[in-house]
Amino acid sequence: MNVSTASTLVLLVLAFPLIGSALNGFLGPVFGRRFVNLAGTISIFASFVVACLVLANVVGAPAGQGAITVRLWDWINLGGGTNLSVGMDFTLDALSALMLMVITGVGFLIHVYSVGYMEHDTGFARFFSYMNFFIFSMLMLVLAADLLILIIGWALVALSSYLLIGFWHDRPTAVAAARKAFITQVIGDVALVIAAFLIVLNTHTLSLPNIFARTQAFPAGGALITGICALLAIGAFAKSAQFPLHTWLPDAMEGPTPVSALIHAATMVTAGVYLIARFHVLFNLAPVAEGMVACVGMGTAVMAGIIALSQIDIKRVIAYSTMSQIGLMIYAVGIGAYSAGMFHFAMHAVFKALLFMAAGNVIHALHDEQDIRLMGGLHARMRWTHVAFGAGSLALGGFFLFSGWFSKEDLLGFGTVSGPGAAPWILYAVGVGVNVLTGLYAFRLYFTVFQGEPQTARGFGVKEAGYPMLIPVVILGALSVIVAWPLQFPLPNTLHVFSDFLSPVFAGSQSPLLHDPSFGLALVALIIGTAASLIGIGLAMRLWYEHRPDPQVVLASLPRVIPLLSYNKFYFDEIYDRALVQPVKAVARTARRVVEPDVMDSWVQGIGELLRGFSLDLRLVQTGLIRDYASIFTVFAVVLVVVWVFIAR
Amino acid sequence: MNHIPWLTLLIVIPAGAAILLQLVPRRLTAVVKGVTILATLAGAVIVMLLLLWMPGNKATNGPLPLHFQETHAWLPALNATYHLGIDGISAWLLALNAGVFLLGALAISRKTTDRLRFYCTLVLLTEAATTGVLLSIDLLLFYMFWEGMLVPLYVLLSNWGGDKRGPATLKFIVYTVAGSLLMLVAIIYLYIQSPSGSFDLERILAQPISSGSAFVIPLIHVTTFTPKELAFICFALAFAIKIPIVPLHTWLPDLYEACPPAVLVFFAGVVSKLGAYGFIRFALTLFPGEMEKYRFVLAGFAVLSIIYGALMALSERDLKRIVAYASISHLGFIALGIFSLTDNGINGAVIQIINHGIIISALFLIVGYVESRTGTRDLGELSGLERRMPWLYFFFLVATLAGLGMPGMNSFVGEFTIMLGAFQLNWVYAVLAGGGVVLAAWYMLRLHQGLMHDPPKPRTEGVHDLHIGEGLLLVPLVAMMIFIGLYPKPITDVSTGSVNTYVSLIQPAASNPGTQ
Amino acid sequence: MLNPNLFPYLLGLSAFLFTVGAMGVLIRRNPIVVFMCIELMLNAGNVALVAYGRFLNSEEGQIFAFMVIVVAAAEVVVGLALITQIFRLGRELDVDDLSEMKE
Amino acid sequence: MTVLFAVVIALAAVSALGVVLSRQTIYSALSLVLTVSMLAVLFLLLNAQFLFAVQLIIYAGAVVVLFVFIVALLSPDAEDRPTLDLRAVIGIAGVIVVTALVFIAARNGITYNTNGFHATAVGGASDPYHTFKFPQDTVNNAGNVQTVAGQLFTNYLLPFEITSMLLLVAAIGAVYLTRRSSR
Repeated sequence: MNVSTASTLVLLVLAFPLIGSALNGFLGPVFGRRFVNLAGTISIFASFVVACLVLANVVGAPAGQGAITVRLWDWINLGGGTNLSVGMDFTLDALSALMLMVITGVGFLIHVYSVGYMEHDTGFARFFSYMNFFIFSMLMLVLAADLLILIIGWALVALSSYLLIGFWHDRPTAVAAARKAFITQVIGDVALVIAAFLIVLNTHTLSLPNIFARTQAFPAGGALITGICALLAIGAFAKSAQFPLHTWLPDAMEGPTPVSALIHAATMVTAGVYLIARFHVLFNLAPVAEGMVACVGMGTAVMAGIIALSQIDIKRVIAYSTMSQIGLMIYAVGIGAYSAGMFHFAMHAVFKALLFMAAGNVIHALHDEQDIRLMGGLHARMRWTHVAFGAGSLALGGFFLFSGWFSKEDLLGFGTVSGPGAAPWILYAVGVGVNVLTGLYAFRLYFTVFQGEPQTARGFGVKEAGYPMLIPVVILGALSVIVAWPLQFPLPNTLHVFSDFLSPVFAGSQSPLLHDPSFGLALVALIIGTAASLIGIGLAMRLWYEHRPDPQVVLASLPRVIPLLSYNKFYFDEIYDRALVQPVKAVARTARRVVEPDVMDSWVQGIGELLRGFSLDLRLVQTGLIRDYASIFTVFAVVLVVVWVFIAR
Repeated sequence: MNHIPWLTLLIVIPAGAAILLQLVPRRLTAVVKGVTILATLAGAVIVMLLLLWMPGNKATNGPLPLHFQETHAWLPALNATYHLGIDGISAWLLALNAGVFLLGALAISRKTTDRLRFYCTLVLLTEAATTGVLLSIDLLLFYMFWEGMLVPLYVLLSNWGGDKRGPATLKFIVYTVAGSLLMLVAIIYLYIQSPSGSFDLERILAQPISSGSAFVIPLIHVTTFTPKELAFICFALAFAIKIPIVPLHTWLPDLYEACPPAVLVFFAGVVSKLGAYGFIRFALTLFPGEMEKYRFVLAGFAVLSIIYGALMALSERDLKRIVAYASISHLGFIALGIFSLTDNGINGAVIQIINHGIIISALFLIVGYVESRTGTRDLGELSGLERRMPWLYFFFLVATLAGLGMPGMNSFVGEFTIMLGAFQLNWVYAVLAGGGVVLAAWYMLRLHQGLMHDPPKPRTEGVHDLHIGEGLLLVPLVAMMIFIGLYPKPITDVSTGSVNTYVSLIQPAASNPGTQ
Repeated sequence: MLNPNLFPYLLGLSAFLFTVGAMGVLIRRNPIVVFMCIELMLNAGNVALVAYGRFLNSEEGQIFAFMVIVVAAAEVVVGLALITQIFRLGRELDVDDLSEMKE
Repeated sequence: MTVLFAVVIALAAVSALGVVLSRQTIYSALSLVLTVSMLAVLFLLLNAQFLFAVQLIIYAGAVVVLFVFIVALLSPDAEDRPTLDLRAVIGIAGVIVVTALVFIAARNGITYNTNGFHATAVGGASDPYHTFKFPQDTVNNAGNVQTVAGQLFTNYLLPFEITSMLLLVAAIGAVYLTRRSSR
């Protein structure tokens, strides 16, 4: 692969979605629905084809030459050194090729699905325009070879997310959710920007290959590199909905379901994982930051799992499960198991997009009903959707030989030994707990929605979704069973196609936390993990399928605080509202009502009043009598003469 | 091309057109507007040509990197010269100036503007004055244009302003005149103290001015300011009022509220930038040591502007006032970039000056369109315009995103480089400015969503979308927002050399803090 | 031969005449008298000019005094014409009465 | 000679007080005649013969006569009693202070430097200025009419001609102001 091929590929893969977006946005309302459907999907498919070419090029490249960086144009040049100098740089390597494949591949299927989903919506042109724009932004993010360009992509995906969450403008809840998501993203952006400052001032570059080549600027484990990595991690947490910046993701379910599938499950929210993996060279120098990332990831995984157990909105349950699974990926990249984290990302993209789209079919069939308590018994009426959803749930729950099982067990296997002291064992134990939780919430959803009897009259009359909505679901359902088989097996020294593919990216630098587990240990961990998943699934079956014991009884037997915390999402929304939003609003209100008139303006007014008073007093002198004027004149003339003659020397 | 006094032409064309307008019969509004547009267009074309020629034009060897200089004796008795010149910074300000006045001329409504000829005359005279401010190298000449600018502006505001124009205009005039009189005192001080005995900036810079001995307060023996520092403070106050920097800003929201939209386009677009320009061109060059000494204080006020403006924008309900306070916040970024005294910061300030001119013009045009259709500027009475006005929605969306510093849009370029400069000054400033960015996202989205989303209210029922003419005014602005965001290099390629010269004025002072 | 010690007395006379004239302007209300006092002040100036010219051995003092006399004459002509006109309008001849300058 | 000076100066001063303090306007005018005549004599004594003539002709002959004429025409019996109010106090204080100051300053000699004139004690030890004193015996015939005329018609021709313009304008102005139809 030479530079000109690479630039052509980069330009093409970026241009197709962008052109699609512009066509749909400006011409869509003119040419109508058929044009939009074609332009929207074909542009992504073209991009997918180019992504395949990229993959072929990367795979086919001779060893050590799989990565190439191209500069499309100089972005800014203030002289180099600490003065900013940035090019529109893009990189093609195994990591970006993988991301390209997932984004365009899953993205294409979701676009096809959207054709059906948006069939009756009048804003179809705008929708496809935004969706295409999202793909463009996401591709820019993963291709960027310069931190500044990465930040641009990083923010553009947040923008598309904002536009799509608030797609239904006349729903106040959607509008508020969009704003919340965007502002949270901006906090992450600012963290990234400050990290960029620290990097450019110390390494004199923002180009990723150059940064990684100049790590001697950072003493390993020092405060500087730890700070940079912590800031990068904050950016990643904001994007990937990790504690404490996670509250926007459930609200983001206000957007149309394809959006949830594409942005808030498969691609954008996993950008944080990508970011940490991309910056692994820096993170490997800062074990403290890595440990923090791992703990936050695992903590979020548990917290989101607990919340998912009690939510009643079908999309929110899946959203929390997404948050939980991304927590696991963040944990994986935190301990330095980058390939494992990326593997889980890829698998998760497949089965989570599937779950969302299948849920979308259900919602569509029930005429926008999202409350799972009013569903049930859909297995007979929506056969294909049911099968696909079941496959996705098994993959999510980590059932033996389903895609999620491979990736999750692979990731937990590394967790047994990576880290200092007892920390890996504690985290591993929590991870096993997360396996149980995953099985529980995944199958609570499955059993409640598809098994049992319909809870409403509408539930009896549902029909299977149309082909555009069904085909992608079925394809992804099949993939979520088989996709992992040829790629990776969660035991050392077995099948390693996936991690071998990524190894050129990660081989250069090894995390001090990461240790490869021995075969025996990995086997034990695999058995424990698999058992935990099965226990979770089994428990869910007893509780929500057989109702032995009835979930209500179990709930009553638990300490009251757990369901309360779970149902109220650990009160994060309320805490942030009271601790951040309301105080800022109060300060702003005070500024307008008190500070502006009484402080800022008062001293100006005060000077004005003073001068006015003075001139009013002075006006008394103006009697209009010439002789008075002459008197004053004389007095001052005499005084001046005296001063002139005697004093001024 | 070197024999043509291009810079003089830039001043003479609008001024001459203003005189020419008096010959046009008042009834021929189309001709009046046409002459105005042609004059501003001619200025814009010349500026574009100058920008294109600049890389090939060798700068002079003087203390300032000036191009296309013109020097003639003006008041020989006072040693004041008619000295014009541009550098990489003022060239872009000129471009902004020309563009924004062209836009302002295009935005004139022939139907709703009474006394159109008088109005156009004043617009052209304002352009002549602001152009003069940007071109003058001589301090006295600069001062003349600086004050002369207020006259047509005052007449414009007091004749075509909104409800509260009286007090608002008075406040503005008193504020700025107070500041500029202080500056005049400082100019006279420099004139007397300079060994060159000249008002010409280049000649003053050629020979250093001693800062004089510091004042000591009797009895308590506290050393206060040297005379030169006092002169610097006078300059700084004059420019800070014009920018404006909190707490000298209170004239701005009232004035913008009272200002007609077509005037706001160039008022907000250019006039407020002249303060920032003054800081770079005069305060930085004449007082490098003082700038260096007070940069932390000044940057503190700039950050205060960013945060305070953002908070006010968050709590206001009037569209114009929201944009006005947003403007204060953005101008705080520009000031922060300048006060960081780094290449990054000042280049960022130059970019941001252009960006802000583009964004604020677009926002005020949009607010004007909304107000003319719904008859209100109260955010509480407006909502759901997206369905009625999809084109306005699109333009407003881009302008909003540009305004909140969206990466990939123009103001991200400026804010990033400014914050990088601020970070070099001290990381605290950059972090606080980052807080301002988060607040910016909040208030811009509040504005945009409040107008566009949610179900329509009575006021917003039945409004129609933009006319083609209105849309065409916004197209170049929006295109610039995106283009600069993707490719800011052309701007900085012109400016960075000049900025480097200015920053290097600081460096010797920084390395020898003891010298005066 | 002129005694140079005279000079202070001449200057003193000039100052005295000038200030007495000024006092007259202040305390008299009749505009005609006020005019006379102004004449007094102008003459005081002439005294100083001539005295200086004499002692500095220069004729320019006289020339300037001559100019002053001419100006004084012109001023009296116009001033008295104005007073006549004011009288014709039926106003009292009182400076304090002529206070239209107040607002 | 000195006695003559003393008498003239004293008469001029007293008659000036008469101008200001007389109750009857006509007495003021008559006092003014005496003052300007005494000044004319003074000019003669100071070797300014031309001015002596001009003073007598213009002032005593024209201006004061005009005053008397107007007084007689407008308010022959108007009484205006000067009162001792704040203004009078200011005036009297001004008379005393300024006269005394100028006299003392002139007695002590006048010094000057580039910043202007300063009064100073003659021969003061710390006199940093170049002390300027009048020449002891510089009296010549500089004041005679020929030299004045020579200057007036050569170096000062333009101002001289302008004064004639001034007079013309004043005359026209007076005629305009006093014409009967101007009511």
